[in-house]
Amino acid sequence: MFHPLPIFIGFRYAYSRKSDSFGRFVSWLSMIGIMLGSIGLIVIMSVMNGFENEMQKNILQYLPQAQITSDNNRLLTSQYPLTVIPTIAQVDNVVPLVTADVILQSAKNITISTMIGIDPNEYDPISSRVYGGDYSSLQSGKYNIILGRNLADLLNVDIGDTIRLMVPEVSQITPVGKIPSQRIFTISGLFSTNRDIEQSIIYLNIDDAAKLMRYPQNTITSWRLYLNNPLNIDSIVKTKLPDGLHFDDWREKRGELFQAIKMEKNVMGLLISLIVIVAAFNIITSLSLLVMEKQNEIAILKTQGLTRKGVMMIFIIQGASSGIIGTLLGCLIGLLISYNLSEIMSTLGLTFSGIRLPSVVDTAQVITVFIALLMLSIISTLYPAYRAANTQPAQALRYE
Amino acid sequence: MLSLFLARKFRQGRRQSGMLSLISILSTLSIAIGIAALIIGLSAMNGFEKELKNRVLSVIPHGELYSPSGTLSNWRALQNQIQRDPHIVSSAPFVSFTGLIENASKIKAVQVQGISLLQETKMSILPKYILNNKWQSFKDNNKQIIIGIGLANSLGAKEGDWVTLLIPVNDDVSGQLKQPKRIRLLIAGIMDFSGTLGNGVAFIPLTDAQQYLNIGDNVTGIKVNVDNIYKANYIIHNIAIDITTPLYVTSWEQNYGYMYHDIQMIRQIMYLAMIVVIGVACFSIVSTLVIAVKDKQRDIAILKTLGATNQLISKTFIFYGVISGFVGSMIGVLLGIVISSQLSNIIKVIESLMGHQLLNSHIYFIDFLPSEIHLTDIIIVFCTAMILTLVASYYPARRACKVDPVKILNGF
Amino acid sequence: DAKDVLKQRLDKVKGFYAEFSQEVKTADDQLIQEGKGKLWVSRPNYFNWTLSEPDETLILSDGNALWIYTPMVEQVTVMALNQAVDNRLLLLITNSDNAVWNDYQVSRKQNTFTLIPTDNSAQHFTISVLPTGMIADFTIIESDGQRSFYQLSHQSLGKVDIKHFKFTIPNNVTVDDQR
Amino acid sequence: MNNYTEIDTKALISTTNLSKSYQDGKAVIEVLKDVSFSINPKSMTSIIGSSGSGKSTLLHILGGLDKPTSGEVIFKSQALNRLSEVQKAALRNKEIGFVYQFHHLLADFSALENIAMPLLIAGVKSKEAEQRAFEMLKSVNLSHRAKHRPSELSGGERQRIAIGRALINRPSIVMADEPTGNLDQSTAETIFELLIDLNQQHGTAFLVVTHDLALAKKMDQQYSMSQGALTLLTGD
Amino acid sequence: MNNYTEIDTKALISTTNLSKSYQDGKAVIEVLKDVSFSINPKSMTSIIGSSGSGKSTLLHILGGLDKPTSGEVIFKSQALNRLSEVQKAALRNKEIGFVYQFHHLLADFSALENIAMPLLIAGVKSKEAEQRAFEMLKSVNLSHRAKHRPSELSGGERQRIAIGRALINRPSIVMADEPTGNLDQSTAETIFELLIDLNQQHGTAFLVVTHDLALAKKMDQQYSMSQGALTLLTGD
Repeated sequence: MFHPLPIFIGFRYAYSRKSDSFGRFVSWLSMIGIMLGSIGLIVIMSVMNGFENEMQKNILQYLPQAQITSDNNRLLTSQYPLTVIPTIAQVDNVVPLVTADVILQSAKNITISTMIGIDPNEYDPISSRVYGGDYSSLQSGKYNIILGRNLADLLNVDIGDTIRLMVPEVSQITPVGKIPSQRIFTISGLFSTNRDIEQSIIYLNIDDAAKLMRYPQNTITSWRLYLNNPLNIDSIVKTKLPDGLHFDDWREKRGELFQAIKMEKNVMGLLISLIVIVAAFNIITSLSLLVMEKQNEIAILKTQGLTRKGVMMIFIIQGASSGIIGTLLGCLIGLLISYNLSEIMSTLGLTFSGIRLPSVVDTAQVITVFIALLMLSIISTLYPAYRAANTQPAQALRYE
Repeated sequence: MLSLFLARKFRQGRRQSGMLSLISILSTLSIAIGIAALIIGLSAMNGFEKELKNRVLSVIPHGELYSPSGTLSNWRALQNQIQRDPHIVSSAPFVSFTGLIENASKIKAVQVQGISLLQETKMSILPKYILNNKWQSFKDNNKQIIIGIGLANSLGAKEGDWVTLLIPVNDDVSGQLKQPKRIRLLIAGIMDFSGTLGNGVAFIPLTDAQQYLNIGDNVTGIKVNVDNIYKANYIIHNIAIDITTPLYVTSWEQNYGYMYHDIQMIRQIMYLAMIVVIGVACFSIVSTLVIAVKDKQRDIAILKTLGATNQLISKTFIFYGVISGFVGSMIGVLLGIVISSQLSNIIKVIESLMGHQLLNSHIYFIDFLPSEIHLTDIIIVFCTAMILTLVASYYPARRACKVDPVKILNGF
Repeated sequence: DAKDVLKQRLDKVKGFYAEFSQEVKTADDQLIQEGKGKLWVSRPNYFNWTLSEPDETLILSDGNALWIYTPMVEQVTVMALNQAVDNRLLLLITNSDNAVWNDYQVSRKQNTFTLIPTDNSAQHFTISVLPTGMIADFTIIESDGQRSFYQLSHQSLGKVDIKHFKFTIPNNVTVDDQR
Repeated sequence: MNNYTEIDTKALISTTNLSKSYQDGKAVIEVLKDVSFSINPKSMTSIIGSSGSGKSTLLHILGGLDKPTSGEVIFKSQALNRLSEVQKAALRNKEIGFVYQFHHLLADFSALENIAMPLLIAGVKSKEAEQRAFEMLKSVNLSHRAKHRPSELSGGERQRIAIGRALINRPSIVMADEPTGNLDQSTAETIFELLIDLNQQHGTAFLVVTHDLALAKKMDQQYSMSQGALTLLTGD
Repeated sequence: MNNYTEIDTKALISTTNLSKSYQDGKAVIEVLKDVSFSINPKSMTSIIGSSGSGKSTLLHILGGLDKPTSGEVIFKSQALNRLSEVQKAALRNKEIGFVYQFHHLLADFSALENIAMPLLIAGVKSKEAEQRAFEMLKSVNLSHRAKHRPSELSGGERQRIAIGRALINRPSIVMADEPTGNLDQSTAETIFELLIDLNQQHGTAFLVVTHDLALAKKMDQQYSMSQGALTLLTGD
């Protein structure tokens, strides 16, 4: 016996052994429904986060995430020195960059890639991935080049071989035709990350690259910004820049992939939310059953002066309790599954297009799912509780 | 059937307690939602699979046999030998190399396929996908090339424009890096493809390719189509084994297989999710039915006094549940069919509202949402729902028989 | 006809020296490149094109190979003369009985001659040659409408010393031999 | 308390030492105490007693709806407790009709359908069931009300439909529990006249439980019931 | 039909031309017809009438559980129809106790909890509610049954718990609808004695509706009710 009274009565109805076993079975059903819904939502969300995170780790980490450059895509470091760049939150580091699309031609094959001119004493994430040679071999004037393993296989070249680099956008028109700026480079190292990056970018010394681009003295293509979370690029790209400068960001080249992932996340989320909606309907129906069964008890309580609000509270608590427990359990199980999804998947022998399903839990998302489902389970108890409050005691008592 | 007649009348007469009519609508609705969503989902997956077959598998060869050294000289004899295998539907020689296509300042890497015009129509329905059917005017040594619409857009080129094809000159002897050969070609036709096909593949006549690579009459390899594409890998490997000249073998599964696998995977996930939805929907049928039994308690007692057996009463309430399940399923099926058949236009409307393309043509192999309704899907979904409703109606029907007429009738 | 008149005038000159200024505009008249330098030409196919602005580049034909030296990247590229990218204009100027002439129709307005390729896949040329054989200017028009206009000045006609057509490879310059 | 030892063979229904008690928490409540009596075919029997005296329980036991704690009910020389559930249901369908104080018609069905229900349950084709039901409607002169729902009928009309339903299968006996309890005096009279006619016309026996002494007196046999014990007042 | 025009100020409850009717299908059924009477504090009043004569409906209207179609109920000089839902609930909680023929105890709660419920509803701390409920259990001498559920009690015990519950909040009146209807003679007697003691002990007024003439006679005032009309038999 305890206060507040509605909780005392609500719990007694929901969980007392004596109460009709079928009523409890039905409220168990609605709890299971909500639980399945929340598990589904959380697991799907974390898998999608996992994909996004994997993409970010594998690709965005190496690609220039954001650049600041002028309208004709080149900057005079004297005119726009580092100091002119406003400090922006979430930007870890700013380094000079010379970059362009280049044609690589070997004895065997020809392909295109993106040239990244770097200063070896500055930090670049690729430095830890280079093998068979050394990142510091990219000294100015050496005309060395470091390729991705996959690109090297495609061009059928190895360390020490020479390949020709041509920059189609920088070519000289002469009476003898258009001659693209080109030079022979020797491969001084290879790097291994993932298939996509190994084909998309190659590394040169920044001065060699500038010469290849026929840049005048101390000119660079752009200032390269290292971001600690490239995914929320929107806020960064909005910062005010001195006029004549603008942002280029990774979305130009890789936006589509992330957009596809977001789209898949929404579609899956929609699918799973159907379970939640139907589970909410279930709470309504099972609670209505309970109200129907407790018609006499309600009448008796009303004769003892329990107000309509009191009756409503009893049934809201009772209905919501199965919803809340369902949501709680569901979120817990969902988190459990998401945290060790890969072990579960491998034990079950399931694979998704051959790769291991990554899963990353985003607490903010989990909390929103939790609160949304809580609200939903409470709202779905309102109708039956309202009906309970309106039962006519006189009518119910006469039947008995 | 008396029990059906009783069930129908009981369902119509549920005006008595407002609550009962609302929650029976809710439970019927939840079944409808589950079924409609499943049918739409499955039809979309069928659509994807059909498109994969029509757009991709009917254009790219099911498998390729090519020589490790790069060119095949005795390919005619080889083709005849391959053609004799019962599983091989059709075969054709092909030349394949990576090249760069340059148009003004834009340049894209592309996989160039030299195809024999005569044999191609046997192999694939590529001509069907060439816009304003320019396939007719695609002739040998006419400096012509056919590219995908994705590639055309990224190069800013259109049909009738001239582009430069850069071809690597691999002169094995001197091992020197020759100047890449530049050939100006006329875009003879645009292929209506997206995905890797539309952005990364170009077609030129076989003889032109041989001439550009100056490999004389040699070809890169033989491409084949098999009778059962899902066994392509297996069939082609067998053929390669009993051919004397050493051959490399690839099949469509290497670079498009993952798509097929994903489609099946998503189909299973969708089916599972929707079975859960229908299952939960049946939970609400159970509670609706129990309330209906309680609501009709008096009628049951009366029927018992009139000599109705327990069997009749339980059959009546099983029918009661099955009817609401049936109504829900029919609404779900109709809804599912209507939406699935209009799925592509609905998505187009959504895309115009959202402002960007749902299925990006660079990533997905199609840029529209296909949908194809299979009757088997509908039958399976419908039967699953009916079975689940039957199971859901069993318990309440048993409770209906337990109604003790004595307690109810003399309560007045 | 116009083609013979052009051929006849060009044959008058064994070789010449000139300073040139170059202007390249896109079809929509946007200036994309300009430069100055010196030009030596001598029949049958000697050619020395030294660009001084915007950056130093030398293109030299020693009769059978084409040398392209860009000091900025410390590299010289060597390729066979006939393999050179688009050397039709050079051939037309230096060799009037080369088969390439039949690929072109020539039309004339006073001293300005316009050469249009028969299968109009390659470039068009306009060249103004005085009756003395001295070339005043010439323009190369690409199929996408890009026009590169070369204005010659300080010409001196006659024999040109062979030393202009020899290239000695400076040390620590990489050779990219594409022959 | 008269106690028939030998079984009255020609009786329609006869009971011996019928008693019924049920557990209400700790206490055991005796509703019927050693009731033994018999009803002859075509007879009109009445039982008078206050509410809660066990009248309805007796009726339900005779109709096979309820089981006695001890004692036996013989219906046309068949012992009820030896019949299976299905046989008892068939008995109720063919041999016994029930009429209650509260009309107990099926709210979702029309008057005609209500009357035809016992026939449908017996498996009679709906065509024939409809005709016979319409005949019955005429005999309770309500043929103009065939399509109406019980909610659209007056109390008297509903009771007549209930009676029609009870008789439709030509049962050998109709058990009426306070048939006129809810009706005003005059309608009660007409209903009672109807019962008498139907008894003459179809030869159906009537066992009427009522607290209305006037109606009870008009029956061939009258019993009275109090605290679960049955005593014979008049008639053989 | 006595008709008090002026309102009896010192009366606990008084009603003027109270009537109630409801729609049953086409027919309109009048349950109460112009009922006017009053009950004095600490008085014992009884109403006799057959079942279905509107006794329960009258009780429910007096207790504010049901609304009359016309007429007024004055409870301690407060007109019920002017009270809000919450005030009427408070009135039922503090001023009126209900006892029914069927015990109407909460099956899921123990005897003690059932008795304490009105206190809990009134917001009394659970500790104090438990003590007062235990006191009441003693006064209905069932203290040994505190932990038991209603299903484990006999009919008489359950009725005594129900009465205990009705009195726990020291209401000014207890309305009993056939309190002894389900009980055998002797238990009914003891229950009635209990009502008398509690009336003397706590001064609670009792309005008892019964069809048991013997019990009704022992009250100060007796009324009789038939077809919805109330007539005074004895008492002032």
